[in-house]
Amino acid sequence: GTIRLGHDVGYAGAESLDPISPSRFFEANQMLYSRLIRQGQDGQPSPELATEWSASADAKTWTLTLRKGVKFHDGSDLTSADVKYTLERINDPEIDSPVAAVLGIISEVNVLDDQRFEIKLSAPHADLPLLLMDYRVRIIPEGSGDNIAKTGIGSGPFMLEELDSEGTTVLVANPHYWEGAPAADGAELIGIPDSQARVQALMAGQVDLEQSITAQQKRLFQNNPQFKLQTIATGEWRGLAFRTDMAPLDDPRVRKALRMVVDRQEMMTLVSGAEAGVITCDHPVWSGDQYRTEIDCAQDIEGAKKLLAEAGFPNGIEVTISAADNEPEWIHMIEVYQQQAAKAGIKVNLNMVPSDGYWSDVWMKHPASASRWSQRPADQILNEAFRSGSAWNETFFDNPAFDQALDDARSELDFEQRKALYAKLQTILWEEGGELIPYHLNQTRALRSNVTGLDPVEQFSIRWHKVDVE
Amino acid sequence: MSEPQTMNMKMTPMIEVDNFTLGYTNAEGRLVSVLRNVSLQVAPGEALGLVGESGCGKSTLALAMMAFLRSGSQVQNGAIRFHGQDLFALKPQSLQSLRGGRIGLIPQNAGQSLTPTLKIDAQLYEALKLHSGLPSSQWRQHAIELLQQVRLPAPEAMLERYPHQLSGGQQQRVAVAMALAGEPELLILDEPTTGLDVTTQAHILELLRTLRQELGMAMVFVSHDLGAVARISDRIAVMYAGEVIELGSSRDVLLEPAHPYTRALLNAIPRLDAEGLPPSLPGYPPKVGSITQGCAFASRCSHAQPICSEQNAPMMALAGHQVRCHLSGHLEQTEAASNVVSLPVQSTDEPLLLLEQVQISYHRPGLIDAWLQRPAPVATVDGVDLQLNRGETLALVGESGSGKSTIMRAISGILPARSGQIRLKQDDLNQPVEQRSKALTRRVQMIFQNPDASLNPRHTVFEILQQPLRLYFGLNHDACRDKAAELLSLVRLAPHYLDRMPGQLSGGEKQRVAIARCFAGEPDLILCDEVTSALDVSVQAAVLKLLKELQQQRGVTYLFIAHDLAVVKAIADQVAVLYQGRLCQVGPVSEVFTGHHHPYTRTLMNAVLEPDPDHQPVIAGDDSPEQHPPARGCAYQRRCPLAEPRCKEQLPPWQAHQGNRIRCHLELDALATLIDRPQLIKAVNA
Amino acid sequence: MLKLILQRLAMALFTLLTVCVLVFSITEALPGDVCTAYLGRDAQGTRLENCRQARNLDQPALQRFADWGTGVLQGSLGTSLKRDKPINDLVATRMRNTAVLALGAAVIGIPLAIFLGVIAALRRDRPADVLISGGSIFAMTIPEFVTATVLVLIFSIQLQWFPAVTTVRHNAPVSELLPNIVLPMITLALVMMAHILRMVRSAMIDVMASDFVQMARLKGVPFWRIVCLHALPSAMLPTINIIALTVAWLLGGAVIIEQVFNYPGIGTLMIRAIYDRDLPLVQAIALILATVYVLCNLLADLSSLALNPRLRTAR
Amino acid sequence: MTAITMDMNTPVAKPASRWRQVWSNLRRSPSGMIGLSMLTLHLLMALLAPWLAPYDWTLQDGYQILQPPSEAFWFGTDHMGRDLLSRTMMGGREAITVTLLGTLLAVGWGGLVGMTLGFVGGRVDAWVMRFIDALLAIPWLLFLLLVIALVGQQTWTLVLTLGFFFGIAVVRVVRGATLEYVPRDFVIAARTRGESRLNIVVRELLPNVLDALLVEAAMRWAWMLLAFSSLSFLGFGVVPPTPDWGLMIADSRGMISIAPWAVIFPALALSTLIISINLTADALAKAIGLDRAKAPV
Ligand SMILES: Nc1ncnc2c1ncn2[C@@H]1O[C@H](COP(=O)(O)OP(=O)(O)OP(=O)(O)O)[C@@H](O)[C@H]1O
Ligand SMILES: Nc1ncnc2c1ncn2[C@@H]1O[C@H](COP(=O)(O)OP(=O)(O)OP(=O)(O)O)[C@@H](O)[C@H]1O
Ligand SMILES: [Mg+2]
Ligand SMILES: [Mg+2]
Ligand code: NI
Repeated sequence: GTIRLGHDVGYAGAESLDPISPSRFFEANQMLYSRLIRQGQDGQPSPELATEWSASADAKTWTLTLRKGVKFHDGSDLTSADVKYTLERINDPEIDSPVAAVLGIISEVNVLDDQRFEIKLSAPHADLPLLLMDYRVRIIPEGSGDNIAKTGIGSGPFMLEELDSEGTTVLVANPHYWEGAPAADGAELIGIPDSQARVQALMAGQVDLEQSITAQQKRLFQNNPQFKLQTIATGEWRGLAFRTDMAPLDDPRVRKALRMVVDRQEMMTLVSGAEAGVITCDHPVWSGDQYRTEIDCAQDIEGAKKLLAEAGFPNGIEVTISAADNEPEWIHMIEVYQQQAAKAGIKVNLNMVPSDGYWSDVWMKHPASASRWSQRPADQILNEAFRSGSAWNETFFDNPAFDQALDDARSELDFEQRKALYAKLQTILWEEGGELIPYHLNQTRALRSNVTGLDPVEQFSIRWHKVDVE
Repeated sequence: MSEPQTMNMKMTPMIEVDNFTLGYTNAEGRLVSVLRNVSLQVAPGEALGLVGESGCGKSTLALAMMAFLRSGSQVQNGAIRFHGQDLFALKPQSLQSLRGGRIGLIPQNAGQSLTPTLKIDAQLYEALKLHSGLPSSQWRQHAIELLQQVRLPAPEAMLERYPHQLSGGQQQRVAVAMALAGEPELLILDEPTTGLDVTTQAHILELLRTLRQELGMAMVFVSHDLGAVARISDRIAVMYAGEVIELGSSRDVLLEPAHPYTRALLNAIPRLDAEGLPPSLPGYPPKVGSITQGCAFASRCSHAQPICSEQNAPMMALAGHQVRCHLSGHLEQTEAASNVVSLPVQSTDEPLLLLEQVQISYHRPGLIDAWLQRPAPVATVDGVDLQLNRGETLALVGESGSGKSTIMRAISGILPARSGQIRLKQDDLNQPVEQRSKALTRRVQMIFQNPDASLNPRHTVFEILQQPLRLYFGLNHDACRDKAAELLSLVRLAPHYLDRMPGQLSGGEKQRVAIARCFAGEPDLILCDEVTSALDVSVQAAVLKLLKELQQQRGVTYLFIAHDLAVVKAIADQVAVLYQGRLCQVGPVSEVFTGHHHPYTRTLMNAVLEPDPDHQPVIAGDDSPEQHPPARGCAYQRRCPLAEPRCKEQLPPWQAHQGNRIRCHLELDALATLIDRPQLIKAVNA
Repeated sequence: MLKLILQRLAMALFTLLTVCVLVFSITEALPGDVCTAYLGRDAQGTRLENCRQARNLDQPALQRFADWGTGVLQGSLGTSLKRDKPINDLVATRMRNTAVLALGAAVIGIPLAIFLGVIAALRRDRPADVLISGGSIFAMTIPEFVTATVLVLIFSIQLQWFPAVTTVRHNAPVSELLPNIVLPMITLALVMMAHILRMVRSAMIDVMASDFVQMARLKGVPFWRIVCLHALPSAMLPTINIIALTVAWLLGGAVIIEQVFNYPGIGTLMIRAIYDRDLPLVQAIALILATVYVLCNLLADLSSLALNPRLRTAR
Repeated sequence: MTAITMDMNTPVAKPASRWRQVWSNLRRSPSGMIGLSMLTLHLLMALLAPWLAPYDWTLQDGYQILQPPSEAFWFGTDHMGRDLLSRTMMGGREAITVTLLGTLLAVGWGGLVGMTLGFVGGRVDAWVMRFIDALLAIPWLLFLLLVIALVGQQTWTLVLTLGFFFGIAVVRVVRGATLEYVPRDFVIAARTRGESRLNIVVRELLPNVLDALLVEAAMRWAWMLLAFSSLSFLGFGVVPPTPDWGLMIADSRGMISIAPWAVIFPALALSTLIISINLTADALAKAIGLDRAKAPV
């Protein structure tokens, strides 16, 4: 059969099949293209196009071997040259892709032969495979950059027939897919911007699958034999970012107090549902990540009051958080936070701002704002969001010890030691950080019962060639 | 119509109203009687006139004769029988074929009674289809015949028109034609000529008379105008407050009225052949439902006895007619002549208002007109020269659309004259009202035709009177109140009227308030635009008398617009006759009415109807109104029976005779002789 | 007559020009531009500058307005800043879809509304009228997203008669659109009908009380002939303009219906364009919808001209 | 007896004031009374809800999510475990405040401008009306969204925005109503008397246009409530956690098949309010003697 999926037309018709474009059409891209390395069922890097990889002793040079006999949709063979082209294109300043922020440490890619190539880094990195696992690092044929956005020629299980991101994008099965011909005949990606409309489409049998539904929507499908639900832990979170460079939040005690008052389980229950995610203590490393550390962060009203008093605010403080309705959870989260913080004498105000222009005019500008991050490996997220001077350091966190530990962790080749370093980083954030990250979200996927072959894994790990609709 | 004929027909009544009482549920939810114990009969071929003041139930009765009840009303008692058949017992089906078939209706306002979205032919064909049984192939032919019968010019062209493309008189004729399409035995006419021009009215009445002679239909003719009724009817029924109070042959009722009300009504009508103001009928008719006992007229009757307000008066037979009065037969004969009010004229020779070569136009050239250099259309009013002395009354007469109101607008400054001079003594009245000084606006005041429209319906009488007092004299609230009460007493209204809204006043009272407001400014000149046309005759006489008295007390000057020559004769010192915005004749009343006439003045005078069965109006050949004044020559050239070629080319000269100025090419003497030749109705105007 | 039409056209052009200037000024004054909206978190530094340069946003506002205006005069509505496609193509299919929806709703709704309005007027204050009028008030007061949601629940999810949302290619042929259109059309028709019905009802009551209807009765014209031939044309006169305004008004606000049903119409495009700060697109849509409004009015004027001989024929 | 004495002696009770008259007319219309009492109820509720609400309307309870109506929660609970009865009671406050103030503003400025235009006439009138036409030609939602994006969505900016926008249509209607009176004799009388323009507008025209204005206000109010709920639906209206019917409906509409109460009660509250306004407006128009078609714009 044909797999019918809804998607939110996030880029309003400007969806691009170029995997590294800022407006990448990832729902299509994951079916059209393949990565070098993908996430295995255990969350560890596992082979996709690359079958083997190894690092030099200083972790600055990596050598990878490509799978044999992989063909692109146009029939050409996949070789090291294509990989070199793809990786270099990512870092091309002309193209200015946001993915360069991930793979910027690659200084050089050398073709060794058709199947083998080496990657040289500008600084040591022990976890390069994790970076290559990024969902945007998809291999395209050499020289295809100028029209890849329209052709969608990759080596994935499906081939493009018609691109119409606001309407229906039609894909057909790639009979020459390296893992074997897909079970389904094709796929249709249907643009439905409104999330409630997507759910209704699923209920009315117009799509087969909805990737993420809210906790409340789960009830719609729970006792219905026509549907199945899958819940997958992910690294996605919604948080509240307080700027650490502005009084009174420049005092770490105040920051900690602000975060200690939260009853995370209650917040999760109310905002997203009782089993909607995994409690997290204000660090961004998610439960599936090998470097995750568990901390105890139960609600402590008395402790928070004490800290505030020490910091010179015995009568409590008032904070104003700016948010828009880009993410429905934000408002709910702040509403819950208002209620919880009040117990410790913290008055939380919600400053509702227009949703458009939010990222340019509010986020990282107002003293406190709501934020959202998708799943990233520990190293990537810690660097992107908390290193001083980083472009997206939304809390303006500036802690030399933290930055040092980040560098150390990257170049540490021993896994256990590396893990200890990452644990330290997470503890620093719990003690001193400026961001409230109450929990990492589970993704709940609803699908019709006649969909087969879909494993309960996060969406970038789905093996689309196995999926079929009866 | 000769008397014996009428008598014969009484044996077999065609329609019989038998002790008929009709009520409607009023605003308070009470059932009140609009018609009370009405009994009437109409024989085949007979014409019955139904007269009475506004609101006395004439239309209600007329509609009931077609078994039509207005919403909210119901039959309380009695019956109406058509050829012995109770109309209200008929099935809808048979009623439908009766209405518009054997009983036809000609409504008051044909303009509003013709469906505006259908062409004349469609409406005529519909009537033919429903009531004539003719095959559709003959409809057109028959429709043309009908239009010819009502003497409409160019019937084929008329068929293609929409109602709004016809003049009021033509619309009325179409309505007649439509009623004739069903070949009715009985024609009900509800004020078919009210609202029409004097001349048009005379034409329509003449048409109805001839039709009746030709077709021998019975008619019920409803009107408040005794003059019109006198022209048409064999018998007259006078109604008052829902009752028939006098019923008899036209001659008896008009010449020897028996009921005090009928007498008073007849007395209140101004006549061309009488001097001075007619006496007014005091008071107002009772409100519907307020009379439960006694004679409805008792409170206004100068002969009332105690019995009048205690017992209902029975219908009593008198020689030749019936009267509903306790005192019938005991009253002396008419005292008409003795009652005429005559007030001395107090005019001075001091000129107050001066109009010189005044030209007025509504046309405002737009940008496009200026750009294309389009010539402006002929001015609506042109070449008006008038002089009015302090304390005098000048009447402007003319048919509808002749520019009477337009001149008044120019004087009041709403529509400044395009050229010429208008002066109030030394002061310039050429500038628009917005630029005049307060003192000047105070000196010129206006009274309007329709008191309903000239009083702000949302103000109390006090607020209405307060406005000029505050504006001109800056009086405070209390002073205003005193002064306002004073003004009300001036117009004979009690001070408690101060808190009423216009909606709670009768027509005459409203007009009095309007007059009081006008006098609040202590003006020199008052412009009266048809101030009595909207009022009943009885009220009209009272208002005229009031105006005259006020003029004497205050020495004000009136510019008085009217189309009723009898009214003009009663009130004015000077008369100016206007046709198509051009003066035809100006002079003292006595001269204009008895001396030489301009042909148009003569036409107007001939068309006047008198409440006298022997009076016959003489009708000019053509009554079709004109669209624009002619660009050259005499204004009256197109309708003048005496027109000569030079009338089309040259503007006629003014000729004067004893202060009576006439604008005509013909010599005055020639006018006097030529004009008396009888003018006949042209059968069909081509 | 010709002068009248020319005059109306000149006025329409002036109106449209004013609309463009107004919308341009407001969008220009809005915080943020297409690049900040588009790049979101990436809207920083050279990336932002490049983006702005590529879209001529660095040019003075007047210049851009003039460019856009010249384009419009040459028949091109410009290029969408966000999608980088010619607006003509984008808008054409969307407009077609909305037109299909609106026409469908109008074709069902207007005659039905007129019919029910007439019935209600003739049965004034009797059960039929109370039912119809009450129903229409109720239909008027329910926000369209509630109506839409209920319809979807019943007809798509429970009965599965019609699709809950539209899932066709946005340039699909009309025949493919048709089954999708049923529910949005019913929703739109419901809202529209309620208004028109009430207007027809009160106009009809007035006309039925008029002199010429009374006269027609007194001429013995059968009841239904009076209603259809004598009264209805006059009753339609005051309603036509209001019907046109209603239709235009609803088209401008059909956004919510389109959003709930995922209908690829012009309304959802409009909302997106505002979110995206896609100024030429906002402008173009405003211009088009304003034109529709003006055309609806013009059409109404012409229909009243056809219905009202007073306007059509000089005396 | 003469006319004069007759007039003096007729006993007249001090006539009922016009508004008393209107009120007594209104009292006779059953639908109007139903509407009016429903409206009063809604207004009282909006006024007193904070004291009447059985629960704190922001209190979230993770154990009471989407409970059906029960003895404890008469209207059930929403997806955050909040008491829907309390929220429904509170949900009209913001909407009513904003739209009522907006209506007053709209009728105020629209009425004044409309009357002045109607009276002044000429070029000024023609040009301003062209501008008003252009404003009306902009799709209303586009206009509102743009302006709200421009000025933000605080209560007072919403009032200003809605008041301005809905006033545009009022201008047209009131101008039309005024034009009916301008050629009337009483206005001409005031002009020839030499009254100032302001005086004519305020003293002569306003009392007459007031009826139309009143009915207009009621109708605009109903429309504005609907528009406001549409804005809330699109996320441009009320700021949470303030409860609002439009927002509540939008939030729960996906749940309608499993938790219909979360949609039905706020929807019912909203539509009973609008119905009551409509019924009142209709009856009022009739009581005033103005049974006229509703103008949508
Ligand atoms: N629904 C109604 N049905 C019947 N009569 C009514 C109704 N409403 C009011 N009336 C009253 O009935 C009375 C008679 O009205 P009718 O029209 O018959 O008078 P009329 O003599 O024809 O007056 P006019 O000369 O003004 O035409 C009036 O006082 C009128 O106010
Ligand atoms: N506002 C106007 N614009 C253009 N022409 C007008 C206007 N008012 C009146 N006219 C025209 O001017 C002419 C004179 O009208 P006017 O009102 O002065 O007549 P009138 O003698 O007062 O008639 P009536 O007896 O009907 O009141 C008529 O032909 C009329 O059509
Ligand atoms: Mg009458
Ligand atoms: Mg006049
Ligand atoms: Ni007496």
